Amino acid sequence: MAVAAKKKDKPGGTPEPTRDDLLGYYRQMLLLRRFEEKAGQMYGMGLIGGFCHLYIGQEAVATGIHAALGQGDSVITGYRCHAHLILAGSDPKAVMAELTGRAGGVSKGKGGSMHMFSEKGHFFGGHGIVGAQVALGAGLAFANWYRGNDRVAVAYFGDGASNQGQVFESFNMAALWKLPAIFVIENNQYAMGTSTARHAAIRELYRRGEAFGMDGRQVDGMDVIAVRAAAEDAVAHCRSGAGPIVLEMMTYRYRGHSMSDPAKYRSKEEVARVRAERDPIERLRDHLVENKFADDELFKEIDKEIKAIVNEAAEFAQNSPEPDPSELYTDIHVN
Amino acid sequence: MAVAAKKKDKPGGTPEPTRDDLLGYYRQMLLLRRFEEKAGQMYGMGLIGGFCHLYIGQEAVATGIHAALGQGDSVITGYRCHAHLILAGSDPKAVMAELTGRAGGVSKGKGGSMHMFSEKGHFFGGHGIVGAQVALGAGLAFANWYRGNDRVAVAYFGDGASNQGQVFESFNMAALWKLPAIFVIENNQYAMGTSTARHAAIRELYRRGEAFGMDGRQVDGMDVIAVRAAAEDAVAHCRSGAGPIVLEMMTYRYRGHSMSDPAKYRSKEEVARVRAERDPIERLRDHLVENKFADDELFKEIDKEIKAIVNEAAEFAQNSPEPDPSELYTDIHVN
Amino acid sequence: MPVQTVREALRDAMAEEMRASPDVFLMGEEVAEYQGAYKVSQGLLQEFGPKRVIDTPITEMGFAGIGSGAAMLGLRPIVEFMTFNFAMQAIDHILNSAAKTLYMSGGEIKCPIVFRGPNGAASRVAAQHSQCYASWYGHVPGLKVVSPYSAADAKGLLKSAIRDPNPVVFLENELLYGQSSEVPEGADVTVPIGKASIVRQGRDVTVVAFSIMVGKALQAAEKLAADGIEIEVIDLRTIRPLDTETVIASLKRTNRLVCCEEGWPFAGISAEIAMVVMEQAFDDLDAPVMRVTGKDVPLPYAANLEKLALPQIDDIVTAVKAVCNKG
Amino acid sequence: MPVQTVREALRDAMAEEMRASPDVFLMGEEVAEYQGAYKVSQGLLQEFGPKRVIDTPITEMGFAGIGSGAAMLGLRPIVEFMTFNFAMQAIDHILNSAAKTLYMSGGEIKCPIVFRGPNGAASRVAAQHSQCYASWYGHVPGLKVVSPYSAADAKGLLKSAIRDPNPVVFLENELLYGQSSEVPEGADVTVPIGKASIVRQGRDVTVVAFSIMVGKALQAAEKLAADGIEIEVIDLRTIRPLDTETVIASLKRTNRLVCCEEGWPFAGISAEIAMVVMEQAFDDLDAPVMRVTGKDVPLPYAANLEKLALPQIDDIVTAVKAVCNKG
Ligand SMILES: Cc1ncc(C[n+]2csc(CCOP(=O)(O)OP(=O)(O)O)c2C)c(N)n1
Ligand SMILES: Cc1ncc(C[n+]2csc(CCOP(=O)(O)OP(=O)(O)O)c2C)c(N)n1
Ligand SMILES: [Mg+2]
Ligand SMILES: [Mg+2]
Repeated sequence: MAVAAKKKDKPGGTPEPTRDDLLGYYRQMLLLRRFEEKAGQMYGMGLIGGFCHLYIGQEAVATGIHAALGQGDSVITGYRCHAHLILAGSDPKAVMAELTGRAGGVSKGKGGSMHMFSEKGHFFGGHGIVGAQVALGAGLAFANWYRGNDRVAVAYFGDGASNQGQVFESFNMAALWKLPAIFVIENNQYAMGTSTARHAAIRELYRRGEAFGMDGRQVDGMDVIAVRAAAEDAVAHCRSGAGPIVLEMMTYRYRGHSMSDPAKYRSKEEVARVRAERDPIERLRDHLVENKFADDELFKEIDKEIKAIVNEAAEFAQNSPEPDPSELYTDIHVN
Repeated sequence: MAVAAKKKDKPGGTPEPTRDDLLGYYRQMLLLRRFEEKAGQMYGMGLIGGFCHLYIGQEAVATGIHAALGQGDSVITGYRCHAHLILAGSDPKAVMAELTGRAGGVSKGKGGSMHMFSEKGHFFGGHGIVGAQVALGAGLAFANWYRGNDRVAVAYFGDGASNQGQVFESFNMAALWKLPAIFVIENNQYAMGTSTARHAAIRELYRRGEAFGMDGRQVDGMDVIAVRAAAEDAVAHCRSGAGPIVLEMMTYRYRGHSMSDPAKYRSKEEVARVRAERDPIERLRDHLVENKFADDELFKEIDKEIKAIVNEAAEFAQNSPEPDPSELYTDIHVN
Repeated sequence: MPVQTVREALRDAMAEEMRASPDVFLMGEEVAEYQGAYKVSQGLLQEFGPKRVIDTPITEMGFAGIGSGAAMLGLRPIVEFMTFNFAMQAIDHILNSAAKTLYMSGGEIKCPIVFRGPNGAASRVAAQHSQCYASWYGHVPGLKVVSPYSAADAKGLLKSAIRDPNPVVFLENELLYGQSSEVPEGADVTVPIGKASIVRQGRDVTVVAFSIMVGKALQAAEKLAADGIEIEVIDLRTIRPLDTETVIASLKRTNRLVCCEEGWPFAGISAEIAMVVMEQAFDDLDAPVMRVTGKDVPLPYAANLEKLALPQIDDIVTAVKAVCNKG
Repeated sequence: MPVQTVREALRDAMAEEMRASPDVFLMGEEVAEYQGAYKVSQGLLQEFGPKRVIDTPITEMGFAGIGSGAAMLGLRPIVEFMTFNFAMQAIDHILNSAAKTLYMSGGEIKCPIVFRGPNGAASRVAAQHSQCYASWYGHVPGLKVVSPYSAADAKGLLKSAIRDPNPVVFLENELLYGQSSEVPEGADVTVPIGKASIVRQGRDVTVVAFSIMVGKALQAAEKLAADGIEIEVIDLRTIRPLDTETVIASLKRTNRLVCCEEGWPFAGISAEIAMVVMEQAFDDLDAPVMRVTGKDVPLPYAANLEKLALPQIDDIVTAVKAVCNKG
C-alpha cells in the first residue's frame, strides 16, 4: 500500500483521482451502503416509521459528484436523501436519529427520513414532493449567480421526476440567465414501479435540456471515477459562467422504491445481474486491487471502521430521547 | 372571376386550395379583422369590460388551421379566442354579445372575452390561465384516442405559454401514448411585454417537443396557404396514428397584448413594417389578384358583406339585455 | 351483509361503474401495473386493460388537465392522486378548468370527472405528505367534495361521484383503507352526495365529524357513555354541499355541538359549521360550539409529536365534557 | 403627511428595502421593463438594474421554486404574481417548500420570502381571474398572510414582510392600487404584522373587514350613522396570525359582530372569526355573528351579475341592522 498514486491530468483538464481519493470514495460508498442496510433493518424492527427510501446501489452517484464539489457549493435532492446528507458532512448518528424521530436527529426528529437538512453542509434537503427540489436547486444556483460568486448548486432528481413540468420551467430560466446549476438525473430505471420506457416518451433523459440549448451528458453512474470526472467537467463548466448543465447518471436501486415496496415490477434476475456486474463498490474494490492500492487486510480494516460508525449511529438513534413535547410548537416561525 | 382553380396536389399529398377555398379564407380573415376592430372600438366606448385580447395580425393562423380540420375535430385556445370561436361556427352576434356581457352571449354573458365555448362547434374555450389549454387540449386528443376514432384535437397557445411546465408534461404524455394532438404555438414574438428572446432560452420553439421525440415544424403564420398546408400535413400525421406534432406559427399581433396595453416595449416602426410586408390579408389579396381570382369589385362586395355582419353583431351586442339576475345561481352544477 | 375493507369497496365501486359505462376510466400514478400505490385499483388492469387503467408519469398538473379535457369531451375520468398532497401541483386545473368552466360557459361545457386519493395524515409521513384539504376544496363553488368513513359509504359515494355530471373531489384516508365494515350488495346501491348520516344517536351533545374522525368520535362515544353522556355522532360524508339540515336538526335536539376534523383549525370545516350555527340556530345553543382539530402546526415526524399534533379520542371526550358543563 | 396611492406606497416599500439590503430583489412577470402589469414596480428597474428586478417567463411554479430556493440560501426575494390566481400553479412551493421547511428542518433552513400580487376581484375579469385566497393561505401554519387596505398599511406592512425572516403571502387588491391616502414618511416606519387596526370607533356593532371591504365598511358606517347606528370598523390587515384580541375586545364593548370579506363564504375568514367568538366570547354576544361575503358562485362577467356576486355596501348595512334588531 505504500505506492502513492501520482495525480495525472485526465482529458477534461482536472487531475485523476489519487489512491487516497479512491480509498476515500470506497470508504464513503461503503458507509452509505452499510448505513442504509442498517436503516432497513431498523425499519423492519419498527424503529423507523413512515416512508424510508434507501440509496443502496446508487452510492457512486452522490459520492462521485460530492468529490467534485468545493466548500460552499450547494446540494439539494428528493426524499432519497440519507446518502447526500452524510456526504455533506452530517454525523451519521444524527441522520439515523432523524430516521427514528428522536431529539438527536438532524431535524430534531421533526422531518424524518424524507426531510433532512444541513445548513452548515450547504445541504438543502430532503424534499418529499417529486420535482420540487429542481426549482429550489435552480434557486440555490440563482443565489450564487446573484451574489456573483463562483459557487455552483447541484440538484439531484430521479428519472420519474425528470418528467415534471417544473423541471423544464427551471431549465428554461437557468439557461436564460446562465445559472450555475448542475442538474443530476439519477436514472435508476424506475419511478416507483414504472420503468423509464413506460414514463418517458424517449429514454435519453440527458437530452431533456436540448429545447433550451442546454448541454447534457449520459454517465455510467455505477462507476464513481466516471461520475467524478463528469462532475468535475460540469463544475468547471458552471464556474466558468457557461450556465447550467444536465448529467444523466445511469444507475440502479437494489431495493424497492421505499421499504414498503416489494418491487414485483422487475425480476429478481435483473437485480442480481446488476449487482453482479455493475455494483459500484465492487467495481471500485476491483480497481483498487488491480492498481495495488489496497489489499484484503485494508478492506477488512475499513469494513470494521464502517461497521463501528454504523453501529454507533444505530445505538445513538435508539437511545436518543423523543423530542420534548414543547417542540410541537417551535420552528413554525423564525422569531 | 369565372376561372375555377383546379385542385392540384401539393407535395404533402393533399389538394392545393381552390379559388373558392381562397376566397373563403379571405372572407374569414377579413371578418376576424373587422370583428376585432369593432370589439376594440366598443371596448373604448366602455361597452366591453375586463380584459380584451384582440387577434388582429394573426388571422392567417386560425384560418389556415381551421381549413384543414374536419367535422368533429376539437379546438381549444387561451383568452385570445374570439377568432377561433367564430371559425368554429359561432354566430358573431353571440360572440360580440358575450364581449358586452349580455344574455345573448355565447356564454350567456357569464364568461366574457376570455371564456367562450361552443360545444356544437367542438370549441372548448377560451381559457384565462396561460398554459392550461395545452393539457386540456391533450385531454381532448386523449378522448379521441380512447374512443378509437380518427378525430384530432388542436391546442393553440402563445410563445409565452410555451415555457409552461404543463406544456412539457402534456408533450410527454401525448408522445408516450401517441395522442392525436396538434400543438400550435402562435409565436407572435411577445408574451405581453416580453419578447421571445427574453423569455425563451432558445427561440426555436418548434423544437420544444424534441426531448420527447416529437416532430415540430416552423411555419410562416402570416401566410394562410402555408398554414393550411402545414396543418393538413399535421392532421394527416395525427389521423395516421403517428402521434402528436408541434407547429410553430411565426406571426405577429398588431395591437397591444390586451386593450389596456400601450405596447411601449416595441417600436411603432416594427409594427408598421410587419403590417406593410407581412399582413396576411393583404398577402392573400395580392395572391388572389395575381391569380385573377378576384378584382376590386369583388373585394368591395366582400367588404360590404363583412361590414354588415360586424355591424349587426355590434348592434345585437348592445341591444341584447343583461342576463337575468337569477342567472347568478345557474350553471354552477349540472343537475 | 358482506363485510369489506374500504379499499375493496372503492375498487368495487370503480369496477362496477367501469362495467356499466365504457366512458369511465382510471388514470394516475401506479394505478395499473402496480395495482395502486395503496392497492386500491387491485385487479382493474387485469379486467379492463391498459386503455382504461392508465399509468401516468409523475406529472399531476398535466394529467389532471388531460383528465379534465377528456371529461369536457364526454368521457368520465377517475383521476387518482397518489395522495392529495400532490394534487397541489394540479389544483389550478381542479379549480380553474374543472370547477369553473360550466359556469363560465353558461352551461355549455360539462366536466364530469372524479379526483380521488388519500387525504390527510397517514402514519409518520410528516409535513409534506399529511395535509387535509377538506376546507380548501370545500371553499370552492363548482366542486362537490366527498369524504367518506365507512366502507359502504366509500362505495356508494364513489359510485355517485362517478355518475355525477360535475367535478367531484373525493377525499379518502389511507389509514381507513384496511378497515372493514358491512357493504350492501348490488351494482345499483349508491349513497347520495350531500347527505350526512347519523351514525350514533344520542340526546346530550351533537358531535360532527368526517372521514377518520368519525371512528374516533364513535370511540369517544363509548367512553362518554360510560360516564353517562350520550353523544349523537354525525358523519358528514359530504363536505360540499354540506348537509347543514341534518346538523342543525340534531343540534336542536341536543343544544350542544362539537365539531371534529383532522385538518388545521383556521378556516376549517368546524369554523364553517360554527358560522352556520350562528346563522341558523344561535338560540338553540346551550353552550358555544367547540372544535377538535389538528394542531396549528405542520405535521411532525416524531411519533410522540405526531400523536400530539393529531386530534385524539380523548380530545373529543374533553370537548364534549366542556360543552356539557357550560351553560 | 404626504398622500400617496397604494401603488406608490408598495413601490416605495420595495425601493426602500432594496436600498437597505442588497439581498432584496424583485422577480415576476413584467416587473422590470414593463414596470409591472399594474405598474407597481414603476422605476425599480431603472434604479436597481436587471439583476435585482427580474422579468421571468410565465412559469409560476418554476420561479416560485427558484425564489424559495434563493431564500433558503439567504436572499430576500419578493416574488410578484401578476395576480394570485396564477399562484395556484405555484402553490405547492408556497406551502410545501416555503411554509413547511423551517419546521421540517427543526429550525435549520429559513425561507425569508414575500409572495405578493393582487388578490380577489378586479373589474369584469370573470371567474378565473377573481378568486380571493385569504382563507386558503390563512389556513396554513408556517405562513404569515397580510392583506392591507390603506396606502400607509400597504407600505408599512410590505416593509415588515420583506424584513420578516419567514415566508409571507401579501395579498393586494387591484382596485385599491389607485386609491390615495396619507403615508407617513421615513424609511424606518413599518407596520407590524399581526395587528389589526380600529379604523372607525363605534359603540353599537363591531364590523370586521380587510382589504377592499374596509372601504365598503367605512361607507356603510356613514350610511348607518345617518340612521343612528355607530359601527366600529376593524381592519384586520393581517389574516395570519389573526389579531383575535382586538376583535374580541371590540366585541366585548359592542356585543354585536358582522364579518365582511369579498371571498366565498364556505370556510372563509368570517367563519373562522365566528368560531373564535364561540371559543372566546360567546357570552358577550347579544346577537349571532353575521357574515357579508361574496356569493357562493364563480364570479360572472356580466356587469349586473358581477355586482350581485360581490358584497356591496348595502349588504353590510342590512347585516348590521339585522344584528341590531336581534337579541
Ligand atoms: C408530486 C409528487 N407526486 C407523487 C409523489 C409520490 N412519489 C414519491 S417518489 C415517486 C417516484 C419517483 O421516482 P424517481 O423520480 O425516478 O425517483 P427514485 O425514487 O427512483 O429515486 C413517487 C411517484 C410525490 N412524492 N410527489
Ligand atoms: C398562469 C398565468 N400566468 C400569467 C397570466 C397573465 N397573462 C395573461 S396572457 C399573458 C401573456 C401570454 O403571452 P403568450 O403566451 O405569448 O400569448 P399571446 O398573449 O401573445 O397570445 C400573461 C402573462 C395568466 N393569465 N396565467
Ligand atoms: Mg427512479
Ligand atoms: Mg405571444
